[in-house]
Amino acid sequence: MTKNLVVFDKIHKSFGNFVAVEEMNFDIKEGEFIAIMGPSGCGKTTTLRMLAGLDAPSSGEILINDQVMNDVKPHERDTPLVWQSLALFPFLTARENVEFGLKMRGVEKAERKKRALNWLDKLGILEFQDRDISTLSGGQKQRVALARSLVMEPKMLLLDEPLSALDAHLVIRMQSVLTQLQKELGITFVYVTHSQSEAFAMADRVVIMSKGEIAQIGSPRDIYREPANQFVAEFVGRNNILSGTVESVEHNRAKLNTPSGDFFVEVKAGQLTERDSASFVISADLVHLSAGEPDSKNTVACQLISEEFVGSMVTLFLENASGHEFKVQMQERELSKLELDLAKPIWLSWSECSAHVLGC
Amino acid sequence: MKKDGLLNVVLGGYVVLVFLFIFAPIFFSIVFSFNSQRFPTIPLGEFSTEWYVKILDDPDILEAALNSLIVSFSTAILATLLGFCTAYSDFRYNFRFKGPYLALILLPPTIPLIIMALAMLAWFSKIGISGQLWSIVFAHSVLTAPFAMAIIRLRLNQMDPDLESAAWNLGGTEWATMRHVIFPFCKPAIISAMCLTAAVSFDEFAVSWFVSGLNKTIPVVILEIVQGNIDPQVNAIGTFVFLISITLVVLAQVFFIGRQHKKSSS
Amino acid sequence: MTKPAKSKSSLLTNRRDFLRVGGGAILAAPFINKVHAAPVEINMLAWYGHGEPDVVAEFEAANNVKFVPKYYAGGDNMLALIAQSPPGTYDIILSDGEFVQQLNAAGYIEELEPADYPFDDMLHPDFQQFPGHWSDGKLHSVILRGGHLGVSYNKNAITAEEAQSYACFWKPEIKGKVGHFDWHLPNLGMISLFEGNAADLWNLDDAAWGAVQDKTMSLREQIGGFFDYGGTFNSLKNGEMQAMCGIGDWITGTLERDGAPVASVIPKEGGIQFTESYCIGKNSEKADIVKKFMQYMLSPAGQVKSAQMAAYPGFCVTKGGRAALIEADPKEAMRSHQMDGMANEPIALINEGRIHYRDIPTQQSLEDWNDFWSEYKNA
Amino acid sequence: MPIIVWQLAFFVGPVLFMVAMSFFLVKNYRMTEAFEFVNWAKMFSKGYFWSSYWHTVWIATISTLCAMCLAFPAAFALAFKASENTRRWAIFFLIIPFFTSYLVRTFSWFVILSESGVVNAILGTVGLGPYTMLNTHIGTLVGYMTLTLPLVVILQTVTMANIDRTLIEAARNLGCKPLAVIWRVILPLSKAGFIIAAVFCFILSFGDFVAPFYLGGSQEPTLPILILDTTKSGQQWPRAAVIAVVMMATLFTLAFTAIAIAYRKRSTS
Repeated sequence: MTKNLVVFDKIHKSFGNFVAVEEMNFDIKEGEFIAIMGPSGCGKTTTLRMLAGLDAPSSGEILINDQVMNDVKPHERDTPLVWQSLALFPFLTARENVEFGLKMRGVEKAERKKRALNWLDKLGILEFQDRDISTLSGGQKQRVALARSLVMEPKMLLLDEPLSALDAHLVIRMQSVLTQLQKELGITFVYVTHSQSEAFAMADRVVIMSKGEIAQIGSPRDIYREPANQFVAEFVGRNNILSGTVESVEHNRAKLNTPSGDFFVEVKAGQLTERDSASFVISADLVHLSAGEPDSKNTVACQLISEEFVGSMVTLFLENASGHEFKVQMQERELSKLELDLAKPIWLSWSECSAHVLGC
Repeated sequence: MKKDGLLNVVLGGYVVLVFLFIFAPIFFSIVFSFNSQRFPTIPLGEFSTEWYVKILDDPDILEAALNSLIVSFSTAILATLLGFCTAYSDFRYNFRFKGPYLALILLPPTIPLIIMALAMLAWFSKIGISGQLWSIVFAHSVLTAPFAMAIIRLRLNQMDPDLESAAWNLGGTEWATMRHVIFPFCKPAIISAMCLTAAVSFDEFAVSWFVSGLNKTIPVVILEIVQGNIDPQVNAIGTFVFLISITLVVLAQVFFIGRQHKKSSS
Repeated sequence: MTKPAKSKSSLLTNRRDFLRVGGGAILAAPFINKVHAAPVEINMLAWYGHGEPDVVAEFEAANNVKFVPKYYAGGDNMLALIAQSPPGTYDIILSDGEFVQQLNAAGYIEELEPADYPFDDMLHPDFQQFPGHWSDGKLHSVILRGGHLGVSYNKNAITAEEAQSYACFWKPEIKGKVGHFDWHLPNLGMISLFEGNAADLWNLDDAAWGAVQDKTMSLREQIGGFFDYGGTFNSLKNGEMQAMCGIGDWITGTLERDGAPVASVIPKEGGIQFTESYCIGKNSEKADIVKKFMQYMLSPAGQVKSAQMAAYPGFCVTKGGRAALIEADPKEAMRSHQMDGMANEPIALINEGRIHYRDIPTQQSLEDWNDFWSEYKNA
Repeated sequence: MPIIVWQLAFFVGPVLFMVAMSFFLVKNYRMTEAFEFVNWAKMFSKGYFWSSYWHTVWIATISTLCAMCLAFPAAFALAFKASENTRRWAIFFLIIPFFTSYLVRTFSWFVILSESGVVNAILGTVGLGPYTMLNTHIGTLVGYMTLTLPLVVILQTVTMANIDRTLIEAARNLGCKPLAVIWRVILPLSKAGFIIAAVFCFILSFGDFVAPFYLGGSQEPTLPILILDTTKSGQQWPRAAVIAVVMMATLFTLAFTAIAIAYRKRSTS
């Protein structure tokens, strides 16, 4: 395993009575692309700002390269940040913006210019070097902001929802620009976002935060398939969550009584015992549909409520007799192959190994 | 529709009347400055540049003009500095007693100048700094700082608060950030503020008259001529003052409003 | 104690007042010193106009000197300015006659050599021995000029006969057209004269003071405004005011020269005189050249300059001066009645006892007069 | 904070010292520090002080009403009828007078309004006049308008120009007649701005000595003239301070009341 670049050790941060970050412990490895994700107000930006030294932790320690950073001033750190607002200096040209950090570090003029032009070139905006910031397009500004941070040749780049102001198609382009850059440079990216797709598309590891606490840390796949708790399960999207009481546990297999019926799930040894309340989650894309009642366990009869098409994918929203909502996601092509009569009841089913029991 | 058109004409005419009222005294003062009569009446006397020759020949008036320039220039710098610091601390920090603190800066214009003049001369005499050019500068800086503060504060409002953090983040110390980010950003407002405070100071007479001692400024000379040996030199001086002030206002306008206009239209 | 330029000060005075209040205030050495170079500079402290080119330019050119005037606006203003400046700041001081005594008592002025000045040539014995100019047989000041205050009026509204009495201010036709010079002393002094107090005009018992107040109040509805020097000038010139109480030839004379139909006369009840005198500042390093200047101003040529002074006129005090004025500028001499045997000839008026040197109230305090004046204005 | 020290030294210091000075005594033309109420007792017992006070309040109120009413149609036209560009230029021209000498402008009125002046010359050609305007309340008011009208027009224009146009359109759409729009929509929305304009107008008129002195002939002296008169007569600075403190108290009371009204939230009734 590569070494830890950053360590958050029992970090706590509050603004007056408001607790922004509650005792947080996690590490960032050298060279990884880590995304911090969560709904607005979950403390993700505060975490990033503490890393940059713009906010000071109320208690606990932040270590970068094994060095305690709590009292290091922002300008003494090597943690350039790409801002949500971009925060480009409107009174400077594109190139002057890129040179700014070098100027602050006392790099001499010719060298500054050389390095700035190099980065503007790398990001494909060399021709705009002498333009006023206000005359650039959103994507161009984005690249200036990136260049401005990267020209500092940092070990770690912080990004605070940098793509949130861009059009959808530009977001996809920039995502690939960012991942490529990160691979090429081999530096650590700490990327804050509220967008699941951005985080999952780019990050090696994702930190999900909720109300100032870390809800789960893991690879995008882990988080998607094995959400640690209900919050994560709900936050990452198209999941069906069922809660009930454990009736029996046999051979890593538990039977749950829920208002929608009885279901079997795979459990690890000792994870659940009888009469526990428990929830489990089935990803919407792991649910099968059939017109007649399938010959298996874990089935529910539902009525279709609505459908939603995104490109070739379709999501069906269904409801069973007890009023619980289910989501099913599949390729539109597959759906039409099933030749369902959407007006009649539809049967849902899933294999017990695709169900994932949530922690409490 | 037709009624609306008539209304517009009437309103337009009214606006012209208001402007006539406002500009009549300025216009006539320029006219009188070229009039040969010592006490201008209608009909006017002959065209004459006598009064201009007189003021340009008068070392007292030239001295006063020099004093005025020194005072208004120093005031502009001091008041703008004060205004900038207040505006910035209001923008950046939150602290207890911020209300009273801001009131301290912003209240002076609500007190009549004659009262400020009285109070300032009394106080300055008490602490032993009255009767010098600097006394006027101190007094004016207090009186005009609120204008500077207002202009600069408006400009800071337009600034992305992340800009400052961004500069720190890129290795700028607090001072470097001030110098390379805040100042450049506020530059148009700072120049406007300097022009406006200079112009206000250049025209202020009540406080100058009280605290200046023997160091007269131009408005004090005007006041003394109006009070004393009245003659159209006043108009000639007034015309000069008008030109200087107008230049300053236009500069302020070009730098502030003009700048914004360009930004918003691009 | 009426005096032109003092009156002109009206609003000005408060600045000076405060300079005095702030006793410790150090006035910067006159800033102007740096502006002019080459010639020897002579610092002059005077009423407005006395250091202007029309008076001093000729002397300056002939002697390669430069006058640096500081104008004050009242006798106590003058004292304050001297007190607040380092000794020797002012080389020449033009003072009101009655303030010389105080200048001398405070040690602000040098002793003069009587033989240097043309005392034999004075038009009136009072001018040779003016009160306060001499003490213990030593001379400290020489009188330069003077002026009289009486009825000032517009010839189109008031006839010369009517102007022979202060009663003309009550003339019904000029209701709302009578102005006051906004200072209580000359105004109340005139009313006191009108009340028949004559030589006792400043020395009023309660009854007489009450009568003066009543008489003044009866004038209130005639009054169209209260003016400082500039306002007095302007409103007489443009006809806003047809008569003015509290002034004299020092204002109407200037207007007359400009062609306005105005005049001042000393009415039968009597008038008030202001007097202006030169002193040499204590420890002046330029006493010699200042002495030369004073001799020049008392010479016939200088007296003409003084009489013709643009700021405000004043009559000549020497016989030689008067003769020179009659020759050089008969028009001004005529206008100001400075020809022997003319009606209202200033020296004759003094001899007739119709002129009273100015003073302050003796039985009341100045404050009482002031308060009454404020009430009067608000009535 | 150096700013606080600065303001304390050069703003609070003078004002407090003036308050203190109102308790000083004057002996032999010299001010001596003391704590006596004689100046207050003296001023408050004088009829002329109170008549000056009420006269000043009265004429400043008239001045405020005049300025607000005279400015409104012009501001209305500039705010709603003029283009953005015209408005910018208009405001620019309205700023100019602030930077020309008020004294010179007053002196100019002196000549314009006199009986042989411009206005009477024009009226004379149609057989009217001459009218006496100087040394009357008309003269004083003309002076006050010179001082305040540009500011009031600017403040009113800016206030009204900032009103959301859709609110006016909505009112028209709901059947509101034009005059009713002014009364029921525009004025309520401009309340704060208008009150501030009025307060400034009042403060300027209340504290100005130039207009009532030079154009009003000191007929019924206002408080600022009384201050000047008091300072020049017998070193009565403490009494001038009494007048000044009374003026400040009046203005502060007025300003705070007005601001409270301007920003009062409607109670939920």
